[in-house]
Amino acid sequence: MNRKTLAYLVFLILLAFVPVLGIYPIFVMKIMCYALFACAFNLLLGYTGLLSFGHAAFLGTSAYTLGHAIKVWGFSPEIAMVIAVLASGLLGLAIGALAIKRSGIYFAMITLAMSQMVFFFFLQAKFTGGEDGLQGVPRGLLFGLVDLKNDINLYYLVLFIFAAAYFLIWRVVHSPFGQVLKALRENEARTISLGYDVDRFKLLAFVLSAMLAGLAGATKTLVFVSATLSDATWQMSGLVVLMTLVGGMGTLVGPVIGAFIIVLLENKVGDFGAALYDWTGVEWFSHLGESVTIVIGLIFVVCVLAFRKGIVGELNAWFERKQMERT
Amino acid sequence: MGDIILQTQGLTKEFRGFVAVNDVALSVKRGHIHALIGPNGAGKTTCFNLLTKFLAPTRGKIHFNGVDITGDRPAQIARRGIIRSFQISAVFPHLTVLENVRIGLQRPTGLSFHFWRSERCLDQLNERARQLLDQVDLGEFADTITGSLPYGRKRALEIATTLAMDPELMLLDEPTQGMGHEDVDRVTQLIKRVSEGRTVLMVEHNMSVISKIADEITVLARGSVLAEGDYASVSRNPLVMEAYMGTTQGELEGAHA
Amino acid sequence: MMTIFGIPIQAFLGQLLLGLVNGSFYAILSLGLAVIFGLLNVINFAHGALYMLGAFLAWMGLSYFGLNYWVMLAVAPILVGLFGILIEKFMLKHLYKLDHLYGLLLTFGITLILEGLLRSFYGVSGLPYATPDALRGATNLGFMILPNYRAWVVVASVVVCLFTWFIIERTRLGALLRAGTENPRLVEAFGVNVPLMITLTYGFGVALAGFAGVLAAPVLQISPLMGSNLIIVVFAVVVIGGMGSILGAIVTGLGLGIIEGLTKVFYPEASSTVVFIIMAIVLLVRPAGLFGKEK
Amino acid sequence: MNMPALEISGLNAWYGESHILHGVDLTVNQGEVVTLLGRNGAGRTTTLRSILGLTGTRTGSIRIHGTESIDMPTYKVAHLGVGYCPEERGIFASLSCEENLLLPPPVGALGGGMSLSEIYEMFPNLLERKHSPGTRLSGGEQQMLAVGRILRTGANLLLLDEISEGLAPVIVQALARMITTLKAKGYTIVMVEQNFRFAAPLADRFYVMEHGQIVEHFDAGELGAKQGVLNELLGV
Amino acid sequence: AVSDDVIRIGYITDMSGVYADIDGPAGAEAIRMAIEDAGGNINGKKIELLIADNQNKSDIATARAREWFDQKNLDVLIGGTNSGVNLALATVAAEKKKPFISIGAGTSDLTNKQCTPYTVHYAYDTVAMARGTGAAVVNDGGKTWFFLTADYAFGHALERDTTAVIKASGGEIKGTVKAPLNTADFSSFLLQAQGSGAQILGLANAGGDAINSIKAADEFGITKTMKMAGLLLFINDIHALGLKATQGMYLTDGWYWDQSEASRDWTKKFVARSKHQPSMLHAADYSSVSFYLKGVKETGSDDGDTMMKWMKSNKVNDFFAKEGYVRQDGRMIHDMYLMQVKTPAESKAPWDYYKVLATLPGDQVFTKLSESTCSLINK
Ligand SMILES: Nc1ncnc2c1ncn2[C@@H]1O[C@H](COP(=O)(O)OP(=O)(O)OP(=O)(O)O)[C@@H](O)[C@H]1O
Ligand SMILES: Nc1ncnc2c1ncn2[C@@H]1O[C@H](COP(=O)(O)OP(=O)(O)OP(=O)(O)O)[C@@H](O)[C@H]1O
Ligand SMILES: [Mg+2]
Ligand SMILES: [Mg+2]
Repeated sequence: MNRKTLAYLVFLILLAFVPVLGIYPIFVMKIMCYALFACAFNLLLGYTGLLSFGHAAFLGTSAYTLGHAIKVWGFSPEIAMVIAVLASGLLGLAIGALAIKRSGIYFAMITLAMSQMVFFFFLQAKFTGGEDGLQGVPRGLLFGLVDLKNDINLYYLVLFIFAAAYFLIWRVVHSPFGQVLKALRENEARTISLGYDVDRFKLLAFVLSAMLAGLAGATKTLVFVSATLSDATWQMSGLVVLMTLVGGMGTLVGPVIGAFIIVLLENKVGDFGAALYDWTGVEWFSHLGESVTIVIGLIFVVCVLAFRKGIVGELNAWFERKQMERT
Repeated sequence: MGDIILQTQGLTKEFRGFVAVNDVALSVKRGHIHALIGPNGAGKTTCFNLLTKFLAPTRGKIHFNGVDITGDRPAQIARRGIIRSFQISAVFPHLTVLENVRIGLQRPTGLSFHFWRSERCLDQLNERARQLLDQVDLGEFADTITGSLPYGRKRALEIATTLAMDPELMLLDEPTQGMGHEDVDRVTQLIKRVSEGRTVLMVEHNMSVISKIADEITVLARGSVLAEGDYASVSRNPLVMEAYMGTTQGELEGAHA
Repeated sequence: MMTIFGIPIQAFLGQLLLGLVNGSFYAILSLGLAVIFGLLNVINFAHGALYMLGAFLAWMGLSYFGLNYWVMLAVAPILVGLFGILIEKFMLKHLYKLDHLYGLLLTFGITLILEGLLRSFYGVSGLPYATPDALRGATNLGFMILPNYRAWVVVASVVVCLFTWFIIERTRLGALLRAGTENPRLVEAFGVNVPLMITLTYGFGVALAGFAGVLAAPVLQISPLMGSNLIIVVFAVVVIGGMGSILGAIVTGLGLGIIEGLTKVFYPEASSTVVFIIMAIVLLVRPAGLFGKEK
Repeated sequence: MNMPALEISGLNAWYGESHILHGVDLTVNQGEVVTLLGRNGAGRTTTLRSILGLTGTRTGSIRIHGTESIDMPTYKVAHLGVGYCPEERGIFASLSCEENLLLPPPVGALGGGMSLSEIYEMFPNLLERKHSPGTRLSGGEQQMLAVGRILRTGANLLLLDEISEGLAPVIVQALARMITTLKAKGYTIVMVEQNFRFAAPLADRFYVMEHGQIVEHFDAGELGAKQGVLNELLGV
Repeated sequence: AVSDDVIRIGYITDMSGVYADIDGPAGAEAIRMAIEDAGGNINGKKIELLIADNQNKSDIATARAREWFDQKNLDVLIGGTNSGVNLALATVAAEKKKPFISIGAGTSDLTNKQCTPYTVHYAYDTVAMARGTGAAVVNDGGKTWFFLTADYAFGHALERDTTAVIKASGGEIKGTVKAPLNTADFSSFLLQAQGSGAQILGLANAGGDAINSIKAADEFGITKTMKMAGLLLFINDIHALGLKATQGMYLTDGWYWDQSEASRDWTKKFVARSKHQPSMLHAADYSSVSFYLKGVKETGSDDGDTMMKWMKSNKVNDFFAKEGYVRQDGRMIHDMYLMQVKTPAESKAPWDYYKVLATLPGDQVFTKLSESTCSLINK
């Protein structure tokens, strides 16, 4: 336990030094946004056992809301941030209320369908600019003082948001509420028989997850000064499932690692391909860059078939086995 | 009427036309240990599922303390003080034994929606939890992960968790099923002990258990009530012997003569 | 001239008929999903991709081997079915013990791979597929000019749906299937090779998707993305119908096709979302779906 | 033909975590009728189910006509010539009475099996209700259906779980006659029975179970001698 | 002076998605061609090309662009397809004060609302496409129109711009129906179009939607009673649909491989190396990069402002554009062409698809400076 907190601190300090170390801050910020998104999703899948296949809806909603709030309504970033998160929270409430009427696969299908509906809304709505998206969102001054146009300032804001949200999720998981969620995931019938109105717990978890996903979306918009449809597509919903799966669902760090890997893959798969091509000489690899979806699909299949615990999960299992051997 | 805690009228459940529970009129006296027996597939578990609203009855009414609870949702039933255990052990395997019981204790505290609080605020419940665990002699296992407990212990833990809700009426589905002798005896004693000041309705196959602790017995067969009464009368009822114990003294002789 | 809701009755009938055409596709696809779900408890996300694969096979058959529409109408579903059997035998099989969600995730991954592959070979602007000569031209129904091919689509799919319904509700094989959905262990105890039965069922279910694909080839541009747009709507259809009866899947499919068609007339902007809206309403009033069985 | 039809040794079986059978040993010779007695929950049904691999994990040895079947998938076991009539009858709701009857495929080890007409002859009620959904039948009719449908398959080792339960005396007598005929035809039969009066005259040998073990074992002849034990084990 | 002695060209486009065919990998090939034809280096300064797939996601594209500018000190950015991505890239380039040449984007916002001093919009835009077709078709006798519009910003823009010129040139709009993106079956909309009794069916949509609607139109024999006008169609779309379905259709294009001797020569070379028939975008990729490199040669510098100044004060003269010039607002003005799709009979060779009906003078088809909403214009 104590070692864990220490590890977290070290990691945090490392992140704090990123700009100094000359690592490319925008890239790290992007990873943090997706990591937050994945963590939010994992709160639902990993700790409540609900597979939402429509989380992109929340990412998109807050992304657009923030953009609109700053660009059109002229709010300052922090206020816009709050508005955006609330927006996705409300959407979460609506979709959640519908979806939790069914469980398991149906839940997944319903969330998927609802998010598709949201997608079409964004596509047709005037303020989103359709396929052009919402462009050139000014980052503005945080609390009227800190100029976010400066990547470094923005970086520390994002880092703070990420750390805070991560802490919140940790807190939720280790709270009385989190206890009930755990129980609910392990044995729903028993939890009901102990007098818990599980639907209300599921809904709250859903809304929390939606708001955190929203936070990720809003932050992302600040970083890339634009909100586009791709944030709201079902492919994006699938991507976040994958991030969580790869990293290890039901673990706190898992989604972060998963996000890191997938984002890296998305940006660099071409380079990987080239490298593989040089190394193996297999012609196909050189086109890898043009077939990200195939790679993602493959990872999906492999994870589901052979690697369900995900990286962190497998590591934990491995350590436990080591423990066993020692004792 | 005051001493009847649970009463059902014409309780019926059909699955796609197949009648699992058929026009059952059950009345459980306050403070009794009431046993529900019957062959496999007689409808005992289904009855439990109806009483706790895990299944919606096709027909019939359920009264608890004179109140009609037929329309309640499962969670409401539980909050009224009707808590059940399951035929196939129902614990939370990845939680520690202590946490299992705490889930039970936690609900009335109203902390359950506080996602911003540390779970340490639940430590106040530990003392009570340990008491309950001691009651079922699980004290020394408090901090082990439940999944690794032997089966018998799990059933005991289940009872402890049920007790944590301080139920007025406990429904136990085959608490001794799949246990070795010594476990059976321990659990039997346990039920006897915890039944003080409560009412217990239990499904049980093991006659020795029933004969030891049941005040009242209802025999189900093919979904309908076959007989009711205390152990002595029920076990002497020829109908019951026919359907359940299989045969009666007299006929045993007849058979080989 | 007589009118309904402000549009001439002729046009109205025409639109109904067109809705029916799209409904036929929904029907076949949701039927396939229902059959698979019944026995495997898997929601087959790859259904859309396999529908797309069917269309592509039709095209390949024609352009590489000169096999005409009618041949491929028979061959493509078989190939898709075989492909499905491989998927079941080598992948899905290992997931039954686990949470059903993994089945969904696996088939999702397969979808991405299939789309990606076809995309990297054939691009995305899509390929044209000529209407078979026998079905060229159009018939004047008085109230509209209906291309013969569209008529054929309705006929073909209704026939296939009824055929499937007949197989499942009226034959011994179907009896085994229904029994299997109720109590697989007991059926196995009678000496029926249930695992094999499951494999074949999946094969058949996806073959239906393949068939729908071939049917769609002349109507739509054959493109790697044609499946993924459709499948989500079909999911909504399934939620609305509820995984209850075979007939339920068919009726819901056709019905929603028609509703969608009418939306295209009265409020086109909503035609892509109307199905989802209906889904929301149904969930509110009848969570188990219109034909749903479970409590 | 002197090889036992069924030979179980050291059989353990679990349902999930609950350990139900603790080392069951029993042997049934060709053409014998053997009855399993025991209190409720003693583990007799579980014994039959585990022969077909319908329980959770199982260990030990089960030889059917000499073939070791402990590791076989369920559907293969059936094809060794086993017919199973489950306690809960397992009538399929979505199938009509006749469909239910025709459902099990032939596993003809002994070849043939009864024809549909023979079966209707034995259970006239089924003929009348043949088109109504399986579970709309009365308990008794369902029981007949459950027995009838395995007679068609030509299985020659029948596992019957409480077939007499809930049936009117006339039917029970019919069943008794049926079992005698089957026995004459050379079928091997394992019955789980509560109804001692029904079982006693039919069985060649008896096994008594208690808490998942065989605690007693005797021939029809010793019935009188063993009476005391029986009263104590089964009785009140 | 040339920064760090290398001239770095970055090219970000959709390599694998819906637009991969009209630009994509072949576009990269076109740029390489331009670099080689420039000799691979300029006065000994090496020319380097960086390529990235935008996966149609702005965040991926901008992240890549920023990285290139910040770390690989990129000198010029070429934007391939996807308007959204291009708008995002324009802001990045402006922030870094480097030229951004947008090729594949249709949106006219690049040179209006969201114009920057560093953007050059090189090949075409929706306004030009719309006006070209609209005006020409009306003059050709197509007076009454019915619009089938993709129900999002892009479609609305196309419809709006076309409607304007149609009205201006004395045509009338009989009606319009808005179809959601990715509608699979357009038949119902087409029946409505037919019901309207208009002469011309204006397709204010693109890609898969355009293709599927044309296909259905052919199937329902709409083409017997109405002529179709595609407002944003590329030659690849025509190829995908085949001439049977598209014959007689009007559309506007910025370049056609068979329009001149020079074009034919270039096409031969291009097809030889890329195994891909060129669209207007491929030609523009080549032309724009050549134009830029010419500038570097003349100024001997790859400094952003120097190059912007040069590009805005010199003319483009090659097989792609005659007397083309880059306007204050960044719009590259060049002639466009009204095409009509040949009948299968008329088509002699593969990809012999178009009859060039008219040349549309650049200063008329593109947004006029007077109408432009770009802040850079000193009115
Ligand atoms: N969900 C269901 N659908 C259909 N039939 C059911 C369902 N649940 C139970 N049954 C049937 O109802 C009858 C009664 O089942 P139940 O579980 O109540 O028996 P039981 O008395 O608890 O038997 P056991 O002692 O083995 O637990 C059985 O025949 C069973 O097959
Ligand atoms: N599906 C199941 N899961 C868990 N335990 C079970 C299950 N079915 C039966 N049991 C338990 O296994 C034990 C033996 O059951 P079994 O059905 O073999 O008893 P039996 O000898 O057939 O008696 P009867 O059939 O008369 O009830 C009982 O304690 C019963 O509760
Ligand atoms: Mg039970
Ligand atoms: Mg039994």
